[in-house]
Amino acid sequence: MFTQAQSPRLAQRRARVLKERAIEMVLFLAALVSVFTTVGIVYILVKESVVFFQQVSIVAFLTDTQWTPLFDDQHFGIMVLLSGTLTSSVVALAIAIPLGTIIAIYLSEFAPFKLREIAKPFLELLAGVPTIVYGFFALLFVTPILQWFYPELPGFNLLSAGIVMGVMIIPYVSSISEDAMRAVPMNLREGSYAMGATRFQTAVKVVVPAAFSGIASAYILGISRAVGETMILAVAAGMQPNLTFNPLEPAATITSYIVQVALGDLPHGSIGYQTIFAAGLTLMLFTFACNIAGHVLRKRFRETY
Amino acid sequence: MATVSVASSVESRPQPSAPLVPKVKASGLSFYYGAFRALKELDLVVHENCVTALIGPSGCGKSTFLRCFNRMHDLYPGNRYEGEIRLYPDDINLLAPGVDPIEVRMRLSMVFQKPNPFPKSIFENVAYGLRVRGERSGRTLEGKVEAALRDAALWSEVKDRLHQLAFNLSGGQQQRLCIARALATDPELMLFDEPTSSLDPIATASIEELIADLKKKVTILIVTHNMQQAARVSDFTAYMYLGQLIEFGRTDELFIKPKNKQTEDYITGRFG
Amino acid sequence: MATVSVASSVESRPQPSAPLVPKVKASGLSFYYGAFRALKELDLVVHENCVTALIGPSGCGKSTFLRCFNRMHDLYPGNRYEGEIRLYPDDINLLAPGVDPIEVRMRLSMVFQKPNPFPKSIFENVAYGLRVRGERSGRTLEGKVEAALRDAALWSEVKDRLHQLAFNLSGGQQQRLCIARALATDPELMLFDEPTSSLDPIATASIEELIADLKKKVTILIVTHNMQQAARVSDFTAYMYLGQLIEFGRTDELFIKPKNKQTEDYITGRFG
Amino acid sequence: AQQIVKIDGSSTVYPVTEAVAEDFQKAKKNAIKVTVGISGTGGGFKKFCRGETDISNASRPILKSEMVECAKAGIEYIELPVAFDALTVVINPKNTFIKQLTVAELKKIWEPGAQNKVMKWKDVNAQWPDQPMKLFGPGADSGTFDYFTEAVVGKSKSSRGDFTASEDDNVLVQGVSRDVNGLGYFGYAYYVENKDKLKAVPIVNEKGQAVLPSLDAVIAGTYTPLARPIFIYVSAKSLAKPEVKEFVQYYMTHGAKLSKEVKYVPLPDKAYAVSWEHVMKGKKGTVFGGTAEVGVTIEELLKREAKL
Amino acid sequence: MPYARDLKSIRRLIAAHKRWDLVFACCGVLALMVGLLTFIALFVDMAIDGVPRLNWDFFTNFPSRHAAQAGILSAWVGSCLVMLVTAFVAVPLGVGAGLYLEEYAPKNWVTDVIEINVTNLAGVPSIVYGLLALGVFVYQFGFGQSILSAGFTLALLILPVVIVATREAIRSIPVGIREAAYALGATQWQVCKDHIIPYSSAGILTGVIIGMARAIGETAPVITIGALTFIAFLPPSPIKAEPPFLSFEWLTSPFTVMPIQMFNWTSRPEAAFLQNAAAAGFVLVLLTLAMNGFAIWLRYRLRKNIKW
Ligand SMILES: Nc1ncnc2c1ncn2[C@@H]1O[C@H](COP(=O)(O)OP(=O)(O)OP(=O)(O)O)[C@@H](O)[C@H]1O
Ligand SMILES: Nc1ncnc2c1ncn2[C@@H]1O[C@H](COP(=O)(O)OP(=O)(O)OP(=O)(O)O)[C@@H](O)[C@H]1O
Ligand SMILES: [Mg+2]
Ligand SMILES: [Mg+2]
Repeated sequence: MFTQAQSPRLAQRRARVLKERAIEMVLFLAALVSVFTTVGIVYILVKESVVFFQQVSIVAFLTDTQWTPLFDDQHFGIMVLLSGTLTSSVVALAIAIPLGTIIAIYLSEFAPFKLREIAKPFLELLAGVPTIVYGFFALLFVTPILQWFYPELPGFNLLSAGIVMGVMIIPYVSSISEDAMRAVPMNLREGSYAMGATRFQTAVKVVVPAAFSGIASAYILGISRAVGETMILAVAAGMQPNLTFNPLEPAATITSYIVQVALGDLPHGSIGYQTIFAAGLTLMLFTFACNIAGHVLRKRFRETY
Repeated sequence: MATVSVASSVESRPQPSAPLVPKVKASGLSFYYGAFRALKELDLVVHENCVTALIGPSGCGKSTFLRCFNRMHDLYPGNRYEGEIRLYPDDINLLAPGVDPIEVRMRLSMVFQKPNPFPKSIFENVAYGLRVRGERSGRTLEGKVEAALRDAALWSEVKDRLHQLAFNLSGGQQQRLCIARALATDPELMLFDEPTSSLDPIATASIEELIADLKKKVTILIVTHNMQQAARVSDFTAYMYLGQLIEFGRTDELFIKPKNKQTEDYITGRFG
Repeated sequence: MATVSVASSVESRPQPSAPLVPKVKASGLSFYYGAFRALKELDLVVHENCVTALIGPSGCGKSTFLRCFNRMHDLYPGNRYEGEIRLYPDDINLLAPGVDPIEVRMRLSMVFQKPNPFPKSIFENVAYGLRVRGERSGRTLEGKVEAALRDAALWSEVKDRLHQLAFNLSGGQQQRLCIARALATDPELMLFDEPTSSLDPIATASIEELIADLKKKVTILIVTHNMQQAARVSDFTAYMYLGQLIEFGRTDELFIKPKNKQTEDYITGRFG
Repeated sequence: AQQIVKIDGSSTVYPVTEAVAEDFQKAKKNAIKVTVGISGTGGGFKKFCRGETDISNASRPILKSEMVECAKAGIEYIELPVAFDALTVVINPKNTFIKQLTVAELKKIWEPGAQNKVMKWKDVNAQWPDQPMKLFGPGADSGTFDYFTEAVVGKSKSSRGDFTASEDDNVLVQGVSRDVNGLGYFGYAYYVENKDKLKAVPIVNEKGQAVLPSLDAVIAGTYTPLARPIFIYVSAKSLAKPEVKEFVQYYMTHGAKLSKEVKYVPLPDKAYAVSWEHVMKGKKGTVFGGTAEVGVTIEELLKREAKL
Repeated sequence: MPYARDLKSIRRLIAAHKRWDLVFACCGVLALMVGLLTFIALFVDMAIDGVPRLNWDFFTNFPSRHAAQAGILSAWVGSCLVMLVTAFVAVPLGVGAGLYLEEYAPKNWVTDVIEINVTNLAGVPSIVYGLLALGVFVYQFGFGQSILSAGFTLALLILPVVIVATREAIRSIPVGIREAAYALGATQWQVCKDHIIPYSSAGILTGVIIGMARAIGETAPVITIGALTFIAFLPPSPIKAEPPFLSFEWLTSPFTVMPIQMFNWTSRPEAAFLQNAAAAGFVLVLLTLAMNGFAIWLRYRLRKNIKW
């Protein structure tokens, strides 16, 4: 009697397996979209950059100290833009990482439950404000305040852009770090408290080390955000290609250069147009390196509670 | 006949001999998780240098009770104590609002159900409590860590890898490490919450032995769901049910002649 | 004397009377979590309309063994079976690569340690297995759901709130709901993995009663860490230790006269 | 189905075209839709020469390379001057030592060789103070930048690179108004709107007169060489579409009024009439020959247009 | 008995330690204040400038050269339509990808690559997405500078956010539920469809909303693909009176979005436009606030309702 039942059952099963396979395939394709996106980005950037690097040697690109691709006297020293990007990022991170970490520790270990529930989403709003709004905020609000303390400060400078950027990045750092700290099992904390430790001791000596890998990824994301931020810098940092590591000066960054040119929409094929892809590629490689470093770090310090 | 299960281990044990001095005494202790009353007017005396076991079916409030002693419940909002727990010889009420929970925890230490070593080296794990108490001298630390590890019967196994991560130890070793960590600070009372429930029989046996040894130095209150274990290691046993202390007495008496019908039902496995 | 703990419940039970017909038979069953061999060459026969209990200390592989029957391990990567489990009367090897695990699960159902109702209504919870089997007709569904709930002794308690969320039930009710859910699909074999370990004594008693009733309809394999429970509910008991089947036999025989020293040690509470 | 006039190009011409577009749509009761984008003169021509837009805003005449590109795609165009813009050199109101600037001085400040050399005011003129200059200017992608470099340095796109550049002239206004040592240049309209925050510098023309930018000065032809015409280029193909033609007609009839309204210097009425005639007659091409020229006055422009 | 019994020194020690607790708690509150005060300063600053401009007309008027008449109708409609496309693309893709990675993906290098890739994409600067979109959507696929291009671009931009949120939400479903469903004989897809997706939907929705709140304020990539600035009409309506009632013409329509409109206004010479910009910014921030607020509420409800 079992054999009788078998053949319709078998057919049913084949149909089911087929359907399952098809669905899996569709979902797999959805997951692949992210890979296609990366491939697309790399393809676009590399395609145009290749043409660019046929005309500009990589050595010159990396060592020249001037960046004037749109001028009569053309120079293509990416270091100039990179210095602006790095300086503004360092300023931003100098704000975001300490403040973000302190906030994360405070919210996860110190704050009363209610405050945490309110403060965290409120902070996340900071990440939701359009960056162009921040740009004008930096230019029209923060810079004058800074000038009040330090009158020599030029109207456009990396400092105020960096500070505002830092504030914008705080929630990325604090939110993810806080999640990581909250994921530290309560029994670790209880272990520490049971030894007579205070909150601060528990937080710093037990919770932070245990959540290290999560905190590291928060930092990495913060770095990528800082490096990739565009509009704040375009508005408030003064797009001046200036090889400087002094945050008190105006400077152009890779991203602000890209929007500037993108706004101008130089003719396709001109070397000026291709510079944005070379610059974009540099940026992409930089963030990519950061993320890989973060991935390795996370693998190495993977929590094993 | 394999049926004489619990009594066999009780009968063969030596009786506590020294005169009994109370170490802690809970009286009229109730505890509330928010509106839920998890403990109902408990009274219990724990005698110095004795092992007192708390048994009872799951959810009866054993852990809740144990955690009152070192004010673990203070860590979470909405919890409320009623009644008192007095610590002797000082005769202070551990639950009094004026008493700092940190101070309480510095005197009473706790070992948890699941081993919870810190993500640090073995050495640092044991030294943690000392550092928290302000000990800086490397010499002293080393000495105390070694002594604690020896007391926890772990020294020989880890002496060559004190600076490796504690996570690399086996479950039983981790649990002994946690005991060493608690021991290092010379606690007056040690609280164990089902310390062997996540361990294999061999590790369990080693921990039980350890507890038997430790009671010479320190008073012990232990929660267990394993009646055989309670019978093996404890001098006194308290049986709890639904947040109430149903029966308390010498372990041998309680297991062989429980006064209470509920206790008897539980011990004979009629439920739980 | 409260010491005759296990045997008392065994002796009073009626013996399985009907002739024994094998329902499933594991032979040479080994199981690997990646490189870790959790089960070592097990052989076991489960007889039709009997309750077979698996006992053993924590970590001995009871759950692992149970989960082999309905191929639960297929859900996770890196797991590997060796040997076979034959299902009768068809005499197919459940573990054969050509056998679809979904088909296996449609014939064998499982109840877990912690009640795990879906966050759906009570009705939908019980109906889910039927819906998965393609049942559309509301009439049929209602009938079957009611029957299953009755069999699980839950009908009277929930019949007025079939469309409320299952989460609102108490733990014991939830567990009976999970049993009803499993019953609704008319399984040939039911697997229980410590179904009462998270329940209070009263809920436990009701589940045990239920199991005793159910065996008229369905074959049952149950994992428990509670020897008394095994003694109360099962016809056959298998004692496992470290991934091996140490002893298997009629429950009365195994508890009163274990053949194996290890089994005896475990049953008498010398460890575990 | 939809009647859309697509316009893109210079941000300098944008305000004029936008004003025309707005009024035109209202006049047509929204039956015809007009879109105006900003992607710079160069960018505008790129799209124009691909046939993506009907009209291109340009703050400079079309260049050779762009003519080639358009020719390749078979796009023919009609060049229509729509107004004049006076590039205005501005300084901070607190700056007291600059009374006027000659082209030579501007060149000294802005030429590429000045980079890292002419960093302080006294490097330009020994009598000026020993203070660092802070320079502001439009992005190197803009027609304003091209024109200014051509007019001052003598070569298009030839400029020092170490100045604060922005596509957004308000950002430049902010920069100069906040910095005592600031100097910048941009379109006249931005100066007019920010007179209270900025000071315009009179520019010495060939005749040696120091002239402040103003409507009159531009019309009189004395504000040289920083006055420049701005244009729209209409695709000949698109002119076949009635909506485009209507739009251009509207532009030519109302251009004067509207460009004045948005603070540009309107051409004389005659000029718009001539332009409309060109459209009607389909006179294609440019009167500039694909090179950038500076100092073309209204009068000259009219003469050239007439000859086309 | 050095540590435990010397009560006095213990108390002193605890007091010293607790001082650190206090210091740190103050630092924490201060740090929080920095964040919150910045936000409040920003918000108030914008409100002061912008709120007087907020009236009904501001939402129902098209942009205009007269600051007082200018409104954000085309901008907010554009933003809404772009968001619609973004949601339609990002949700299925993101949920599909998250589902695949959590429920289906075998442990192999392909999965690893996808996973690293998703984290990496989360860190890619938005401007780079703009470049991708310009090359791929605008020119390669020929979508042009349309709502479709913008929607796709922003969808890719928020895809990592949606994927991560989906995975988080799925991960919070206990294995017990999954196993229960499998044990009843459900296939993988049935488990996903009947359990995983419904139970994680609130979490997914939260992620989607947060992603959208980010996308709606994005300027750089939309500028790169060339959103228009002056557009005084609405895209064709998606709903028609006659069958088939739905029209997709709007997908290819030119568009502008809120941040672009704001960007445009900030670069106008007239100060009155800066107020418009502030008003538009205020609306934008309110919008993101509302979206985030909704997400928070959702998360809160989710936590309250389903307690595993
Ligand atoms: N954080 C909490 N909030 C509310 N109720 C709680 C909490 N923790 C425990 N309970 C409840 O308090 C009662 C006692 O719990 P407790 O954990 O003390 O039991 P237990 O005897 O230790 O059980 P087990 O043997 O399972 O560990 C139980 O009913 C439990 O549901
Ligand atoms: N997913 C897994 N991967 C690797 N090892 C596992 C896994 N699950 C269980 N094990 C190991 O397999 C062995 C048997 O585990 P199992 O859960 O079957 O024990 P058990 O008898 O059910 O114990 P308990 O009474 O605690 O439920 C244990 O050593 C356990 O550590
Ligand atoms: Mg407990
Ligand atoms: Mg198990």
